[in-house]
Amino acid sequence: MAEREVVFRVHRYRPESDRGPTYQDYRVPIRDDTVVLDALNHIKDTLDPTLTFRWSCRMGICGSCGMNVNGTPVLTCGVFVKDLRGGVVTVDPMANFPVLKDLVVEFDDFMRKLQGVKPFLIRKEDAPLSAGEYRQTPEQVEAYRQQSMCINCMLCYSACPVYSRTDHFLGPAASAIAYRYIKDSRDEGADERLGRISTKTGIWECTFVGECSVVCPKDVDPAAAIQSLKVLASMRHMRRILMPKSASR
Amino acid sequence: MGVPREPWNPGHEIVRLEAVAKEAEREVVLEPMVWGLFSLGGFITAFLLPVTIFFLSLAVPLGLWPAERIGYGAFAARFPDLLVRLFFLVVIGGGLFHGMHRLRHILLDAGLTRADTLWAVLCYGVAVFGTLAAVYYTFLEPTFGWSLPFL
Amino acid sequence: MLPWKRPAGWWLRNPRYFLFQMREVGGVFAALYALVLLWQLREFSQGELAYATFLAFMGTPGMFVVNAVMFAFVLVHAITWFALIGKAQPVQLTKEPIPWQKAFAGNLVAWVGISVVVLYLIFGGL
Amino acid sequence: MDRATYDVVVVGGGAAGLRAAIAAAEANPAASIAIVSKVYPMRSHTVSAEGGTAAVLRDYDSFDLHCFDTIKGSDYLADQDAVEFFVSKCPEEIVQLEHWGCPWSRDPDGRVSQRAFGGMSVKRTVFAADKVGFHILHALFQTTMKFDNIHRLDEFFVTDLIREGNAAAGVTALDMRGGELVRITSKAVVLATGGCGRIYEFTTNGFIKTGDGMALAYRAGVALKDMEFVQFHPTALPGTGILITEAARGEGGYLINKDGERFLKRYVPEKMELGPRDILSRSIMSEIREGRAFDGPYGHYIGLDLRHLGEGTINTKLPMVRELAEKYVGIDPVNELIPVRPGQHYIMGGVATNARGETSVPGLYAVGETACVSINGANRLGSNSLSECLVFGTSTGRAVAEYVRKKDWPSGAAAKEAVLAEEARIYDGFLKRERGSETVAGVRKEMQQLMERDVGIYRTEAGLREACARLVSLRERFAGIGIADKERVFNTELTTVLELDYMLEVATAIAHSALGREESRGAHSRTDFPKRDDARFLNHTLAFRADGAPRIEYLPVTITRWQPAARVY
Repeated sequence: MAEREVVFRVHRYRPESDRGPTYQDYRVPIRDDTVVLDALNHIKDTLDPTLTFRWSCRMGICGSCGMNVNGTPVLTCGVFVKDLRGGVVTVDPMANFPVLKDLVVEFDDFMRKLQGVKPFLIRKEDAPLSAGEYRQTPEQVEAYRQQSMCINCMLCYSACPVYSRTDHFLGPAASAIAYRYIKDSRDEGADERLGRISTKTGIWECTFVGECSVVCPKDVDPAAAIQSLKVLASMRHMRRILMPKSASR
Repeated sequence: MGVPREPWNPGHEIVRLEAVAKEAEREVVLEPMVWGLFSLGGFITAFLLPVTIFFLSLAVPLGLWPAERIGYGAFAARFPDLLVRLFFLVVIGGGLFHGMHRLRHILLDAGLTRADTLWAVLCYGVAVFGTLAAVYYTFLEPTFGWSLPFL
Repeated sequence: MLPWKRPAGWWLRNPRYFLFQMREVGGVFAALYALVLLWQLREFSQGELAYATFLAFMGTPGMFVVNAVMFAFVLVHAITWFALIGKAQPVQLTKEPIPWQKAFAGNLVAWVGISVVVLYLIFGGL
Repeated sequence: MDRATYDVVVVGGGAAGLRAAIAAAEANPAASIAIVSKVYPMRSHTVSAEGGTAAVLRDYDSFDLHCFDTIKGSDYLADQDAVEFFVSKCPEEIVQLEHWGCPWSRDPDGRVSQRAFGGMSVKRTVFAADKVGFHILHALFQTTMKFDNIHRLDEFFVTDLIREGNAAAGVTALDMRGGELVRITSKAVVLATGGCGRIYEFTTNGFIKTGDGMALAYRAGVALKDMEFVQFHPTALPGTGILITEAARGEGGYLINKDGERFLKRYVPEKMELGPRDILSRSIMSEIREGRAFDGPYGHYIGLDLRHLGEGTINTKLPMVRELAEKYVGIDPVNELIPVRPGQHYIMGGVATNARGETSVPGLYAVGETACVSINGANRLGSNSLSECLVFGTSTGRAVAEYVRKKDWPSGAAAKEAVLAEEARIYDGFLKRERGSETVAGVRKEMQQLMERDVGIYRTEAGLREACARLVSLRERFAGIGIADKERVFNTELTTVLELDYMLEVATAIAHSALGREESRGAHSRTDFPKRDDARFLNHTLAFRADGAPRIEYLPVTITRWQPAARVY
């Protein structure tokens, strides 16, 4: 396979010595099957061991290696350098998060929000294990399968212009996961969760830009999930106004 | 954004469920309603407004229709029809609630987030006032003695 | 830890953000035209002369351009709306979810049909 | 030098660690439990497991059959009492995960589906399409959020165990984000850091699998058991080492050489593509050696053929296989062969424990791939490892919850000393080193190539002696590694050096264990001793850390009802 050199313009930020971010250029040999993460590892292993980024599975499932490449949030393990336009490849940390160092961001904010939507089955009564599994048909699995694919890679938050201005917005992934549990036929926590997401820190800020669904590497379609949640939350709200007695069921 | 790091506190990432539950108690009242109206308005404007603009404002100058089709006489002939009046009410109300909700979010998107309450009052105020005015002109305006058929 | 600042022209950075902003603006034009309609009703209620003056004003070339622009934006709104409602289906009516392209096509057909009905019933036939 | 105190510290946030944490939190609600992981738990490598998890759920199946398959698969090196315990507990773990929301694939009647897997006599493998590990990990991780007494310390890199008297009393760790070296005092420590696949050059394992927990226990004087048994998965993508799940064959895929022939008929005619992994990997190597493999930019490979399954089956049962093939090699398995070759996948050996996860150090537990109970013996059957994480995660969590109920708090004196010693070792020792003559990437690469060549699928005495000797010289060169990054916050250069330190430790145990076992059994294949030798080696290898070479001891295998027999498929 033929090799050629490509310039990588990489965001650097060293919290203990830098006042602000800078860019550093590296020339990296590229083959047809080199992905952006390979290039970063080449830099780390042979050119500059101080370059800092997260990665692990390099098969698009662990969600560690999300970065903004040429301005677009991607999993760097899944983007071939040959498919990128322009001579220089710019690598930034994901947008909308505090930067810890170089390409590493902090997203404890998401972890709090995830916990907030109660991402686990809620049952009025747990059946004993001896009773066996809860029955669920393949169609019932299909109802929430798409939203159950979220790998928490945070690309959607990086792409979301609403999150970038309103950090109390629940955001795409956490909403999609809430929807995943609401649509699960085994779950009985829909009312609780809809109450949670129908707050100031919930979903109402979303203007359906839709970019979260465009960048999602697992086709979770959080944008659609949020719209569906809005419909469900509005219906629940109307029900509570019209039938205050039955609303607390 | 950019919350300064707390002093080292193991487990500080964990939000206690009670705290989350407390937060969840404060459900918003306005948002589901205005969003519902925005949504409904979106359907109304998408399906009904293009043909309305075309008929009332573009077809005549383009020479597709004679001017009298939108003249006073034609309008006065159609307007007593309940369906026509309802149509105008729905298009005006839907357009206002839809468009004003979007205007509010455009203002927020432009970075004017601090004045959100002001924008909300202004935008939804215009929508409510405009819709009430539409009710007045379609059903209550006395000049021609229009009234609700059952009044 | 650097706080992230969104660049002011964020919505010009990629074509999808731009289309989103156009869609949002399209909605605002719907509200503007609603106000025009309201004005029209008001002038109508003032009698034949006031209504004629209104129509004359709306017929000027300048207002024609304004109306044409409003029409264009409302069209953008309508078409993006038809595309979006297919993507966000909270209620699944059929066994298999409908792909959004099909829903979009269905909406367009319905839109044309409804427009014809409106022309006939509201604006007095063709 | 901050500190924190918990009843239990679980090191590692994969399936085994999370399951142990939940079991401990349920069994002892008064106990505080910390999950200390060098990555966010949902990044743990459990996420990459694809095919499924085994359990006896149907009438056509039985505990005895699952036991027998597992024991035969292990080439009779598994402890049969442990296997019986394991098999009996699998079903309730499947149901438990189901109750926690895991989206298992279902039969039309709403029951959990099962598929065929290598070495299993019947359809026994529960699955969630082909993202089983992903769904298990996220279901467990999200379920931990229910528990007030489970705390998470995300991105804390554990550097050492703290001991008080003989017992475990916590860990020292690098808070990667804060850049501090901290002490975490506890009554008990559970090691659940997964395997050590990154010791090898061509592996399906993620970058984080560096044998940390094994090395920590090994340094604390606990034996590493059966480390010579390293599993090579038959089907990994050349170049990247991305795993193509065994479920691809379970659902009916073929392995094809360049003549278009299903060559397994010459090696495992009864089982064909559903033979055990060790035999399949060696069969592929034979095809390559005899010139019947395809030739590609990353060396020889053979073809995995799914074309006859049809697009429908591929999309519903193997969506991730299709996604990986399309995204990473540009091949659509609906129309084309997927190129595959064997790659390091799993290590049967690990920290010597019993079925309650207990090691020889009081208060120190190990579970999952880190541990060796042992149920996998010389070769693990596909889909037994996720079940292993769940079953022994539960038993270990309950055992540790019981232990901390009776155990007094450590005084903390040892912890203070330990953290000072670690600061000296890491900050003064490693971080202050100027650019040395060696780089961490250079030494790591040499170790990986060495292990691949001499301690890989086939082994000889000469190669193993060479490997043992060169690991000593690599250890010397390790001392010459310089560190360019002097910052304490998120210093991944520093942590990769610490990881390499762990890997060299574990690699040494693997090489010496392999040298001692002069027979071929399961995944351990000595060309100079091609036969299984029950007379000498129906024993577990125990490797103890010692000055110079590790001290090797042997421990008899526990046999209950299944007498060793020839292993023919």
